[in-house]
Amino acid sequence: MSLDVVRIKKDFPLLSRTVRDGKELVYLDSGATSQKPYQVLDAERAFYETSYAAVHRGAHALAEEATIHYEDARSAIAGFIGAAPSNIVFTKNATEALNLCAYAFSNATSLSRQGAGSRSIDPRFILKPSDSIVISEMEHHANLVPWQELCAKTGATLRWFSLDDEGRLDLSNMDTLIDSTTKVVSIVHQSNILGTVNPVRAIMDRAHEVGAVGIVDGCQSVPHMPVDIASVGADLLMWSGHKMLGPTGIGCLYGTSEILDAMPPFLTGGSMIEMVSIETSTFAPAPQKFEAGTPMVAQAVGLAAGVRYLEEIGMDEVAEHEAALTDHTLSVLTAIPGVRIIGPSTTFERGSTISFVVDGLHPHDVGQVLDNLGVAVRVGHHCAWPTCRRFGVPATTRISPYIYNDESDIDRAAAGIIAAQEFFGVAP
Amino acid sequence: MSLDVVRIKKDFPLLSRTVRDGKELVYLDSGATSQKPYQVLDAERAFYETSYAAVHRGAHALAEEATIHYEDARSAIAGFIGAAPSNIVFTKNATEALNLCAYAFSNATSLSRQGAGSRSIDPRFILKPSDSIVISEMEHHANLVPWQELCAKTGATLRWFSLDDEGRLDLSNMDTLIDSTTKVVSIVHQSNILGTVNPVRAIMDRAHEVGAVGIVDGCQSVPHMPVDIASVGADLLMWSGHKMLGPTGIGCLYGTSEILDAMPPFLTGGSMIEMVSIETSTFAPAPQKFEAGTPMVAQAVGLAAGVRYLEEIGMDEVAEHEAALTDHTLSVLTAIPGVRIIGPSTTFERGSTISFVVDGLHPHDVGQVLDNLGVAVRVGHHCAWPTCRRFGVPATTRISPYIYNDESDIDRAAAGIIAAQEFFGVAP
Amino acid sequence: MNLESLYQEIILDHYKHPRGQGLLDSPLGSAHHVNPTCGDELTVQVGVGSAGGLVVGYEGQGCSISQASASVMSELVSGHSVQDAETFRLAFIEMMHAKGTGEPDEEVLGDAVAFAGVAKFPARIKCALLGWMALQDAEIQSGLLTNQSEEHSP
Amino acid sequence: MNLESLYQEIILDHYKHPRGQGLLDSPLGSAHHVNPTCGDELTVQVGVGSAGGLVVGYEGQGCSISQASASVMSELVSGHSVQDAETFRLAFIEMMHAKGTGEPDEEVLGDAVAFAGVAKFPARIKCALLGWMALQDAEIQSGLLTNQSEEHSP
Ligand SMILES: Cc1ncc(COP(=O)(O)O)c(C=O)c1O
Ligand SMILES: Cc1ncc(COP(=O)(O)O)c(C=O)c1O
Repeated sequence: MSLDVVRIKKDFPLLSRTVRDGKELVYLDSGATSQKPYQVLDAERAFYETSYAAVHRGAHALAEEATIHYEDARSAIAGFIGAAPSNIVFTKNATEALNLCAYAFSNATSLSRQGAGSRSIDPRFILKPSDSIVISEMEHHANLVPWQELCAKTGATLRWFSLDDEGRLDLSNMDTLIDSTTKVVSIVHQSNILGTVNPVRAIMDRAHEVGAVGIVDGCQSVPHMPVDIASVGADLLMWSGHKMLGPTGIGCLYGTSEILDAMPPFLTGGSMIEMVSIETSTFAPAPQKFEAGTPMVAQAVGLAAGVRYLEEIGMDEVAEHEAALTDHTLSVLTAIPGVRIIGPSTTFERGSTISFVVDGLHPHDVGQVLDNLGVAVRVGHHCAWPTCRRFGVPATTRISPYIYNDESDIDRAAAGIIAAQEFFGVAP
Repeated sequence: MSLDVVRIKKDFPLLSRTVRDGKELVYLDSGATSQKPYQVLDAERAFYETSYAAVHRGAHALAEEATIHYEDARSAIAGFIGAAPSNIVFTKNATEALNLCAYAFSNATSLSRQGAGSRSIDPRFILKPSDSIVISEMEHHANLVPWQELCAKTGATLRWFSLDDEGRLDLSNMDTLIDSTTKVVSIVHQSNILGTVNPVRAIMDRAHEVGAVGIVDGCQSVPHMPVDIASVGADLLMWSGHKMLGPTGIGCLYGTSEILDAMPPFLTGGSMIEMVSIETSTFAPAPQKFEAGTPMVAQAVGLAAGVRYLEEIGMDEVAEHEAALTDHTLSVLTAIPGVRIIGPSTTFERGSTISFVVDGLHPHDVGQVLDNLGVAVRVGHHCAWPTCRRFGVPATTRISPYIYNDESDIDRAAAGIIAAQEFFGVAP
Repeated sequence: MNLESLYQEIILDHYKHPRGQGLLDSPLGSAHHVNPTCGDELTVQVGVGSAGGLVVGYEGQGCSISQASASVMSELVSGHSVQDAETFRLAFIEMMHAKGTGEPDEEVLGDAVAFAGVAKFPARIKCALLGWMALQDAEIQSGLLTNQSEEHSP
Repeated sequence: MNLESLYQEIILDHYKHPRGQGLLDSPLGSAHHVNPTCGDELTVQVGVGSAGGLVVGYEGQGCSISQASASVMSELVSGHSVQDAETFRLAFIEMMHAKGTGEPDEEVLGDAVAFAGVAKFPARIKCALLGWMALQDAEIQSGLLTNQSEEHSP
């Protein structure tokens, strides 16, 4: 493995702690959220201690400094995916970013039904009952429930790509699924439960063929592989800071200038306006248009430090490291009798989040035995309940490593699974 | 003055820095955002370093600890205004909380127009073109633009209390302004530009008489005075963490159990659901219903430390300290020829944010001279543009002190104003 | 805190050999509950037997704790009055929130005291309560229990 | 960084004695710009004089920087061609983004070089640019300038 995991681990204060009466911690739940290196914590704290003030409003020295820090953070984060700063909107998490997208459609539809007055509403965002929205059966609830709500508000129909037994999208009917009625196609880049990496470029291209807005949920791709926004081909792409070494409370939305201009605002209030009278208002250009209220300034500064940390390692190296770990995990897991992988069984177009079930054991019980040995994994439906239903399981156990994990961590998880089988007397 | 400002100041690392070539910093912009004591920074950092994980989802030891920290923070913050933890929803800022309220109405209206299916939509949230929404002429844009947008989406009419020359609400027409057509009354507790403290109880009572939902914007009251939610009488009240020693990226929404149950969700996705299939979902009870996605966990922990810091001082003492500072500020400002206060001229029912204009000088220029002397104040329309229009000024200069300021800080600001008059040759 | 303190022998036994599983022919009330964090599902049904005591049926899927707890619940409650069932339920809830302190009343709870250790694992408390909460809803649905006596489960 | 580096004599002079203030009788194009942070407002109008050069009028309220900058702009641009005005505008924008480094071209900018110090006060850059941006819009509106040549102001 090319990463110096021992050295990297030293940057993460939490990873040196013990759990459950002195057991060394093995953290394999980075698909849910990552731990933070001191470089991120230091950057955030230094900002509060030296340059903190309200941004984009004040004219005093501190306010100027704070604004520079905030906008420099935006540039660094934009650069990470090859975007321009003005194409990045900060949200509180990826879920808010996905809702921002869905609300562009419901707001445009309501405004136009009411008669929008002098405001011009881009017709691409106005939905009719005959319109359709296309997602997939492997979406996180964050890329599912907002679209269900949008359909309930507008009468549009939700459609989805189904999955094959390996956990890959069935693309055979793409051209009928995405048709002239389709206004939005929103697809996860890498599944947070199956690990599948989807051919998003082809799907975005098809979306554009029919004039639909193309959205990619990058929550599990941006932290784990080099993502170049130009080659993804999405109009909108979002991800969360907390899964890529950053603080909680910050998410990022990339949008093309064209689409951000066309979208009506979502949250309204201070800092996103151009002119305000008590009767009516006009709005600032993006990204400001989408950043109402006091933003997550310190969190942006922290996330920028996280981005720099990852760039110093190199995203190619991160991806390579994870591919090697995935390979190792798949082989040790499949070597345990009674363990079944839910998701692709090879490293081909798959990431490092690996779900599995153990015959005769409920994931909660597997997780509990692992936890008792100091191994932190996630159990449950991983906010992808429809995916669980597709595979006929109520839940799975999920291992999701990151840059601070190595093969020995995986081996401890594997030993824990065997211990669970023994404890419950279900070893085949 | 009862507060030991010298001791308090030592807790705020930033306040010991200098600006503009070695000038001692006088920070008088707490109405925009407050500085942070090391107790808050320490609490947040310690959380990341020892107990960080995803909350409400994981079953491992770290996830349990993180969840306990998060929910303990909610309890501490709820207790600060005398509320129960389940009545507090965390948002990214107060602006999001106000939008959450406004979207309850637009979502309910869209869902019911579309035919809500099996979902029951509380009729209080369904708006018709004959309905009205009541605010005031002293609202922050965050409590104005979301209601303008709601009116544009539903056809409802926006009404407002006007202001007298002292900057107080004209309540003489309250019973006709708030009438049987009124569905929402949303009023600021303490104005962020005028400093006026409004008789919110009487206004909320009138709102309830006509069956309207009563909302109070507590952004400038909760950080500065004891606020007991029961005596405010609001159905919903929100404020921001960053103005009361807390981190950026967290706001709080209080709602009665009854109203939170009745409101449809706003952001949807993970952690706010009960059951999800690919076709339809049901939602968890509040507060979870309103907290989609990974929440601002570290920020909640930080804000709870801020709340404890303020409680140790005592909110009565904070209010008393600010009243004394207000008194002092009003007298030194009115003693300068050419200075005019915009807002109440006495401490009676007014807080410590004090706006003024200087004859012959634009606020930007006043602020620049003050900044050059190390004094940080806010200049502009303070996101209350209609209020500025009401007083016939494009902008004001605003002094807004907090617990770490004393009379000498005010005196330095006053000296700066005189210096500005001299620099521009406009001293009367 | 070790595994055995959570997974008592009695719990594992009820998990492997659940008592009283199955639905009723003509229930008076029925409730379907889920644990939204893990997707566990449980249906609990109630009726009144010839001797006037409660009859309880259940069916579902879930982890050892939720399955065993439903089994113990059905065994404990069956044949008892609605009032007794309330006493058991409240005692069980109290035990769950005791954070492992306090001595649960074996007189009242019988086999259910085996779940005392669950209180030390916050993420599992919901699992242990699933059957009890569904029981309450089924009783309310049947009209045997009125809504007033509903307890708030945090 | 001192006050004088921002408020050059020339700036204060233009602020107190603005040149060419007032609106045109029959403008070819007109643009109203605001600075959303402070509420400053400015209307700039353009026309073409008998000699073929630009005629500029303006009216508004604002701080010393925005008012003086509009005054200097009108003086500099009036009587010149649209192409010349573009040269001035681009040079002015470049100076604003130079963060106080680089030597502004006095040949081109004349009195406007006095605004070089503004570049060191990011919050005031918008004030100094207000008139220039409104000029550009007024020119586009009048058809004298085509949209393509529009420059993005960060
Ligand atoms: C009265 C009032 N309401 C609302 C807000 C908006 O708060 P935030 O920017 O934290 O969302 C503020 C502060 O800017 C305020 O002072
Ligand atoms: C694929 C995917 N989409 C969306 C989300 C939602 O992210 P967040 O909870 O940070 O809003 C997650 C993570 O939980 C995810 O893995």
